[in-house]
Amino acid sequence: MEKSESSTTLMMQGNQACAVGALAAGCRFFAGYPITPSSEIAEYLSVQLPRRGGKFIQMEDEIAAMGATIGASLTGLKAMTATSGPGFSLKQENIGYACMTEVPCVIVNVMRGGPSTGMPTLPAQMDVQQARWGTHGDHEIIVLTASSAQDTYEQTIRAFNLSERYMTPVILLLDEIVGHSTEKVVLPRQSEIEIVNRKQPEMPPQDYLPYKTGPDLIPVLANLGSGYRYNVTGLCHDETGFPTNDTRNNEALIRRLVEKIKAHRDDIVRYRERKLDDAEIVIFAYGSVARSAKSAVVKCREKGIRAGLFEPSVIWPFPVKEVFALSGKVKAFLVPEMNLGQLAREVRGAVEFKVPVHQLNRVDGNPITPLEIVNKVEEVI
Amino acid sequence: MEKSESSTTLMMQGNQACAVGALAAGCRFFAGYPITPSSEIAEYLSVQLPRRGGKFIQMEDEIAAMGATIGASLTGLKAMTATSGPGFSLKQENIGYACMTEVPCVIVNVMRGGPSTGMPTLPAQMDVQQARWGTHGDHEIIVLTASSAQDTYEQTIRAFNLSERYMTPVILLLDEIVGHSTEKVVLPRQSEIEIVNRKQPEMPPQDYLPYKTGPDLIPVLANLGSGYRYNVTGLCHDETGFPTNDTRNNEALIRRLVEKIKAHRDDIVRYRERKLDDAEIVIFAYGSVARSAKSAVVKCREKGIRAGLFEPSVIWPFPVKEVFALSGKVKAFLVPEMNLGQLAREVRGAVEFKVPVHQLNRVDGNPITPLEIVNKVEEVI
Amino acid sequence: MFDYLKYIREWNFPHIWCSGCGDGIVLKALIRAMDKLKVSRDEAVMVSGIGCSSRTPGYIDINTLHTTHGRALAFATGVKHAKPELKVIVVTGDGDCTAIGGNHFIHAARRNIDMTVLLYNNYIYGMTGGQCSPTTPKGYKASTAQYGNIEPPFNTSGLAIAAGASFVARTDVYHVQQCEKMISLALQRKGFSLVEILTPCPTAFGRRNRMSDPVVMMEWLRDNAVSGRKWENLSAQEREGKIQTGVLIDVEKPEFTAEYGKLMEKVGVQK
Amino acid sequence: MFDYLKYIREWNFPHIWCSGCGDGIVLKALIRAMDKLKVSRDEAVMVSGIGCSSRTPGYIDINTLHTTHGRALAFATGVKHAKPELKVIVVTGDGDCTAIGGNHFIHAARRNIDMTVLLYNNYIYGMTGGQCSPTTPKGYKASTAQYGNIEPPFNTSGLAIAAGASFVARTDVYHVQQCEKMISLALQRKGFSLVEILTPCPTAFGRRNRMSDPVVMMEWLRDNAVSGRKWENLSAQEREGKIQTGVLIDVEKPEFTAEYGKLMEKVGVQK
Amino acid sequence: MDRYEIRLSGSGGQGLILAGKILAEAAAIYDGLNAVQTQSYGPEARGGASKAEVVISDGDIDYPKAVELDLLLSLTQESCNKYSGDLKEGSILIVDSEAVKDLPQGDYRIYSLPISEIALHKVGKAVVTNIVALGILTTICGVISAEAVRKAILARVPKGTEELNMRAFNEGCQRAAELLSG
Amino acid sequence: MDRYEIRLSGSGGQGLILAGKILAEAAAIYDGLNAVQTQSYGPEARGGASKAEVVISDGDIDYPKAVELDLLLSLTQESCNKYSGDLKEGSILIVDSEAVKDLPQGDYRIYSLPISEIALHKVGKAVVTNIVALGILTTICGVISAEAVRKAILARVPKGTEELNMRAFNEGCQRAAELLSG
Amino acid sequence: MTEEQSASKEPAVIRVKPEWCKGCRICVVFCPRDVLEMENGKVIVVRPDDCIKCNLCELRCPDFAITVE
Amino acid sequence: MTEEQSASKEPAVIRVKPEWCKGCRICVVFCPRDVLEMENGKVIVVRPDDCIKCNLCELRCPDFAITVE
Ligand SMILES: Cc1ncc(C[n+]2csc(CCOP(=O)(O)OP(=O)(O)O)c2C)c(N)n1
Ligand SMILES: Cc1ncc(C[n+]2csc(CCOP(=O)(O)OP(=O)(O)O)c2C)c(N)n1
Ligand code: SF4
Ligand code: SF4
Ligand code: SF4
Ligand code: SF4
Ligand code: SF4
Ligand code: SF4
Ligand SMILES: [Mg+2]
Ligand SMILES: [Mg+2]
Repeated sequence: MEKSESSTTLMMQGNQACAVGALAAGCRFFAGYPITPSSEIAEYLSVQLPRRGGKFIQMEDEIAAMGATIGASLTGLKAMTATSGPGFSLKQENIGYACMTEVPCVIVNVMRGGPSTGMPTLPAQMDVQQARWGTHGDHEIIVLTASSAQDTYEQTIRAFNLSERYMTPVILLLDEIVGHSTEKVVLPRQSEIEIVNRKQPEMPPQDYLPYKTGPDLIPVLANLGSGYRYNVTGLCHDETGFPTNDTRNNEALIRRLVEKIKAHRDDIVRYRERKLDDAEIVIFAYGSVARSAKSAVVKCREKGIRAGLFEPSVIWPFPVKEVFALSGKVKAFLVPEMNLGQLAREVRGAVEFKVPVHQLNRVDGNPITPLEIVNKVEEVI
Repeated sequence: MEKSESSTTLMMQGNQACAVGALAAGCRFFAGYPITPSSEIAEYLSVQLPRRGGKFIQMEDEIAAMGATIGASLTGLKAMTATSGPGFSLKQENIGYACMTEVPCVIVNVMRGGPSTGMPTLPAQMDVQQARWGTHGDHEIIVLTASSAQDTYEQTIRAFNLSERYMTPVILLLDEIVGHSTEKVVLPRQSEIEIVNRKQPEMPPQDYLPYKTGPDLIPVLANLGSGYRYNVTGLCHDETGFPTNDTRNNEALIRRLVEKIKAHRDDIVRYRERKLDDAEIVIFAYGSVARSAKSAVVKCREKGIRAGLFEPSVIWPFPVKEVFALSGKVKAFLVPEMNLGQLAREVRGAVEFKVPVHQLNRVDGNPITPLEIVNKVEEVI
Repeated sequence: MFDYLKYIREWNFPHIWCSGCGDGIVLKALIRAMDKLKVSRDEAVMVSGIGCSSRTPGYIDINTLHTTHGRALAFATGVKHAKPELKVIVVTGDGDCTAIGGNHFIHAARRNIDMTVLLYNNYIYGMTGGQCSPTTPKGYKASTAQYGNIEPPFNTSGLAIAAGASFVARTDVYHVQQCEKMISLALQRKGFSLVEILTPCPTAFGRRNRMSDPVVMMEWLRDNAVSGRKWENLSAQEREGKIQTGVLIDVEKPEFTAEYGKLMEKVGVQK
Repeated sequence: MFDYLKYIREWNFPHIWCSGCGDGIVLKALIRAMDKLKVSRDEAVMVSGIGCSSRTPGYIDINTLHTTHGRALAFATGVKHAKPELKVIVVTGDGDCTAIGGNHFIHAARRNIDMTVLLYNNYIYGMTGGQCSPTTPKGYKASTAQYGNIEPPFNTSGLAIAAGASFVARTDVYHVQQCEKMISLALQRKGFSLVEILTPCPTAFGRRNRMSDPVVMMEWLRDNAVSGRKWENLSAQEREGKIQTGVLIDVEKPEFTAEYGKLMEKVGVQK
Repeated sequence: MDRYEIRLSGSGGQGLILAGKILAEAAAIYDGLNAVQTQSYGPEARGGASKAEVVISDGDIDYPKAVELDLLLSLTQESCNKYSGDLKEGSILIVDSEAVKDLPQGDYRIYSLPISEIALHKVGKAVVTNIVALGILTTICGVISAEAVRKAILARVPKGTEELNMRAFNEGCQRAAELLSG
Repeated sequence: MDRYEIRLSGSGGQGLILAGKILAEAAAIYDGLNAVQTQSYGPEARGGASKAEVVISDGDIDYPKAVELDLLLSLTQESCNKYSGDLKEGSILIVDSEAVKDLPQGDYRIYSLPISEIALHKVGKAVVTNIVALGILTTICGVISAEAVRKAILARVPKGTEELNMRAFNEGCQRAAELLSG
Repeated sequence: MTEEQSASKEPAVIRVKPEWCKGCRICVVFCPRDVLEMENGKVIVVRPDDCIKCNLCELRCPDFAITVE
Repeated sequence: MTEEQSASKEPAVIRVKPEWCKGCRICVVFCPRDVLEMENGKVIVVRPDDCIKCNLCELRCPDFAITVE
């Protein structure tokens, strides 16, 4: 539907908006394994992809789904997978492989309550640190989030764009509320959507070095079958793509993988703010909690409390600089989260303990209401 | 050999010391899947366990190894598994299950370079944050580390003890250098070793509630087959062990899982110090790097620099209080790590940014030498 | 009348299964079989994964272990190896056992470790709302195969035999006495014994395949599950679309925990 | 003389395999088969997991993908599904394919997705120094089975057949012409085609089992791998300890990417 | 209208999720308001949900779940008991008179109609109970236009059932109108 | 003795890891010193290592790897080229004269003996090359007692090969002694 | 195995637990003697005397909701 | 398939790449005409005239180290 050349307004579930956004971004491959509350993404794409010449496959498990996603991406298709906590845990080894081999792809995790099987149908934001640290070995990763169906649509497109630009897996963290709420989404014309496609080599094949990068630190990987024959490996490798035991090279490789994201953090980091200009207290909130926080800001203002909202749409790299900048201006932060303070610890670090960072945490599978936030603001201010 | 009733001195590899420590602690079950640089642990136990009436099994993969370890532990055997980065990633889902169901077991990760297959035979400390955050869902976990074969022997015993006491999986992080260095280990008499065995219910079966805890927040799980029939599930459950959708209960459960460890952090946290009394700079180091740091302290002192060493043997819960206590007394911290600063960020948080925390990082698979540490100390002091 | 009450966890009833779901029928057959064989409830351990069928442990009053999706056999292997005197019963779904759990399935069969596996084959992922499973027949619909499934299904029992299982039977919940008998035989065998039980999921499978009425699904089983002698007398053409039930293999092979026991004897257990 | 040089990545030679390791023999057979079939190097993709055998991609000058342990078939499925015009060749070890990768193995076979799988069966985990694998014969020694392995091995080819593979052959590196022929046949089949290749690992398997001399392992293959007609003429007793080689199954079945192609046609691809 | 919260409750299989989606779509797409529809799931998302919520507003809808209900529809006694406590002052409770015999007490108006009865005997099919309910609800609450709901129904129901569903909706509207005017 | 660093180098299969372990055990268990033995592995631990290190000290050994070698044993030209640069001033280099023809230059004493030759022809088995080397090394470096090394050898080698190994060790000791005195 | 098994002489006592009955109709449809019927979504016993105590309703009820004595 | 295949009239040119030869002896032992031998851990061609160009040494060398023309 996003193919028609005028913007359209439709009602859709967050999960569907994710799938529609993926198609708009150019996603033509999806490999998944069903899990609540993400399955609708797969279900929708299983219907739509074959109609668009794209490929859908339900794999035997999440590990396989991640592997197939990476394999497909190497042929040049934009590829995605979607899951929830338990499956996200299983994908970690291969997510690390995608980081190491610099294969773009998008991994959606619609978060539910954990640990373990936990609360399969109830929302949570408990996988936020896992998204950063879940795979073994030092690495850096881009993680986005969204708070509404519209936002999900947009962030999904952005996830693909960042992935293609920086040649790296990008994780999109939704929560069950966002994934399962049906609301209006305005789909722009396809021609109005900014689309990034990975670069392809321009030199003759014999001069091509897949992992040689310019100052942007980003490699150019040729699509499999395009005449550039090279090697991809999860072992430490040099510019040629072949494994090496040269330790100096290995240090350079791992540092480049990290730097490639850190160096571009200004291009990557995004957030939305509301009434931060004169705020005495900043509510730092993301995902569905940001919705409650928006209401809470309005209600606080009605009560004469100068509250503001900082809503990151990129969680990792963490917006350290932007949050720090606020620390001189405000009296306190409040971080309401459907976990026990996973990003509160980052906010605290970002403001270098200069202002108090309060927490409001729920881990019972219930959403945090605007009222709860207002009450907490009143309590701490 | 640790069975003979006098202390013995033997040369052993760190990995062997781990296996020997496990046997001394009462480990009678091991399920594993080979991976460098941890395989010697499995190999040694495959020989020793059948001789001690214990059970060894090589499973089809790491996920299965983790599952079998938990299953075995539920029968009452002390159980262990060992792996390295890629396998550690794969075990994450089931580690979360052990957290949720409160099944004691020990998971050893002999760290090598990553991400992905990375540097299979070279040391690293890159899985330190993963050990904390690797599984989905909010949880808390105990993670130990060791810096020599002797230390490995002792920390392995402690890992089992903490696991049995707190009814929780315990992770032991070694690095390839510690795992593969052969050195002297003094084995005390078996009777001198402190051994903790999990409690068993004392009430009649009909009164037994597996997940009802006293003020210590620790449940008593009956061994399977002992006449107490109960249910174990990774879903949120109540005191009876059956799944429930009661959100208040679920909040209480998840908070208890976290509090059970936090509340006992003073009993859990351990560290060794060297010359901290008058230190102007604290080197915070663990694993094989702590060995270099020890030399570095001596060398710094020779140069007139008042350096001291803080060597945590428990990484998680992080020794926040102890590190914070130093922040008033010293000029700076230096955290040398074979990663890009994974615990430096914790030290920084612990001292609340009050003193500078410097880093010295290597990710090339080479150890950090004493000289490098000394040079860095001179540079930053 | 059989007294189920003493075997079930009455306080958890009515169970969560949908109206007409066959899972309860299997549970009852299992209970009767255990009762007749006088299996000690204290020594019986049920291990399941995740799925509708895998919720069975909540309802039977023995030692019960509801683990992670696909991993029941791995946990069960740990339980049995650690304490061979326990009677281990694994309850798993077609997705749990043959999709995500496929590897543990073939390896447990290969090892021939002593346990009875009840594989509830309802041709679908019931719990998550009706996605394709590796047993969904070609052409049938599922929420991830809305144009009809293009993948061929496993012959799950055949796979278990090829992997090394020593006892394999197939049955269904319409033929409920056969179902009980197959479970009973499996419980008596020493080794990896699999009972694949065809069972209706009207909600997630039936609904999309013109069988949302549980009765229709039962009729389908009545008409298509063919056992023993009858099956042998069918021509290849007649077999088309029909499913063979009954004992498919029953051989003696060395069992894993017994072999390990021999090893311990050989090396001599030191105190 | 065959000119291997134009197919190999000469700069990575000599390869890392031990003296007498059979992996190089298979690589050469593959190269000859590809050459004779005129497989385009630009369109050929080799996907491997982790293991000694899985290091093959470093040495052959086609598109190569060295993935994670056990997952080669999952990655390969993504590659093939995404771009069916590519010729996908999977190189995997007995551990990689049948231990950690067992699930992907049976599912790729079930789907009958078009790829040629070369399973280097050396009965051991070579790369990690000689631990048991699911194909280590009972009684043989490994670093995790120092008293002799107590588990029965898989009949890997049989398992692939039961899972649905349309072409399965077994061969060995002593019978090197047969090896090349089996690979060549597999490359020509449309569907999941497996070639299980018995190959010596003198270092990790031979050393512990009185066959550290590569020559002795080759002799063992010469004497025990029996193909075609010869096998059929053996009595059950004579077959004891011997291994059947040659084509084990070769049938036509719908192939996955072709079926998906039909689905796309049916639903009508919109621009 | 600042925020109007509706909860549709009953047992799985009564088509309440679809009703919720239609209501939300009517408000958001055809009436130009904003609307968010949410639902709650069974154990792992399997069965039908027993409750669907729609929040409607002419401004942004931040918090998507219902907290203080403006309108509750209950097709079973159980759901009525469970949720009537969430009704705010001056709100509306619509119940199926055949199923809900035991009416709760509170500061809200109660409309009791034989909803499934109407579907089965007046319209002729039990499956349209949800659409009958929609007609009643639309008429009573007055927040969404009947025209919008009609369009939304036509856009959502299976081809070939349009007429049946229109009859069901109209029947619901009419019965509610009678009740209101009666 | 503060810290004495030994590196044994050659190609896989020459038994240098075992030699390293024996050396370390001799020092630590039988001579009452401290010792740490480390080694480096092939691709994923498969083949034999090409280098083993032993650090010996009468105090604690913190850093376990060799940085500045006191003694290097090289059984191949390649390993000699690769590692001789790590030798510190006044240190010792022992090479197999048959394999290492191209001797490096530096501030260290070089002892060149036909080690594998001695093993094969004097002792009669190529497999004891490592033990011959141990005899030579023990005699030349003087840090560990020959008695301790003998005990450690006997504790580590397979039953039935004790005599052979003792002969190899003694032969190594003798040849080194001759060289030193010669 | 035949569906109709030996019936004893005693009249059948068929007990239904309506709280657990989910109304699937399996017992009703496959009763060889049409003993049972549905009412308001629950099973009821309408012709107890026809019951041959074959027990199939009990064996096949997924909900532990009907027993025959 | 027979191990000894048709030999052409031209004398065989057997080339060894000693840098790649790992001395496994496979070519030596399984040469049907004893053409090859080991020296210092590498293969050498000692009786080239006996070679029947069956190519088996080339086919079986794991190290791409010997060719026959
Ligand atoms: C790791 C993981 N992946 C996915 C899921 C979601 N999930 C739960 S049950 C299930 C499938 C259930 O199907 P089956 O095993 O056939 O059982 P049934 O419900 O049909 O009885 C899935 C995919 C999960 N819980 N964990
Ligand atoms: C997840 C994971 N687990 C374990 C390993 C360690 N590992 C590397 S190769 C290998 C087995 C190799 O055996 P096989 O597949 O038979 O290949 P071979 O070396 O014998 O050719 C193992 C266990 C790994 N790299 N990753
Ligand atoms: S969804 Fe299917 S399998 Fe699950 S309880 Fe309902 S009918 Fe049974
Ligand atoms: S260890 Fe075995 S499989 Fe690996 S290269 Fe050596 S001989 Fe080959
Ligand atoms: S026992 Fe049940 S099924 Fe059999 S006749 Fe009586 S009522 Fe019918
Ligand atoms: S079979 Fe059981 S649940 Fe179904 S209608 Fe009969 S009594 Fe009720
Ligand atoms: S080709 Fe090779 S194997 Fe054959 S005879 Fe000549 S040297 Fe021998
Ligand atoms: S087969 Fe090859 S590697 Fe082996 S000895 Fe002959 S030439 Fe050398
Ligand atoms: Mg199922
Ligand atoms: Mg192998």
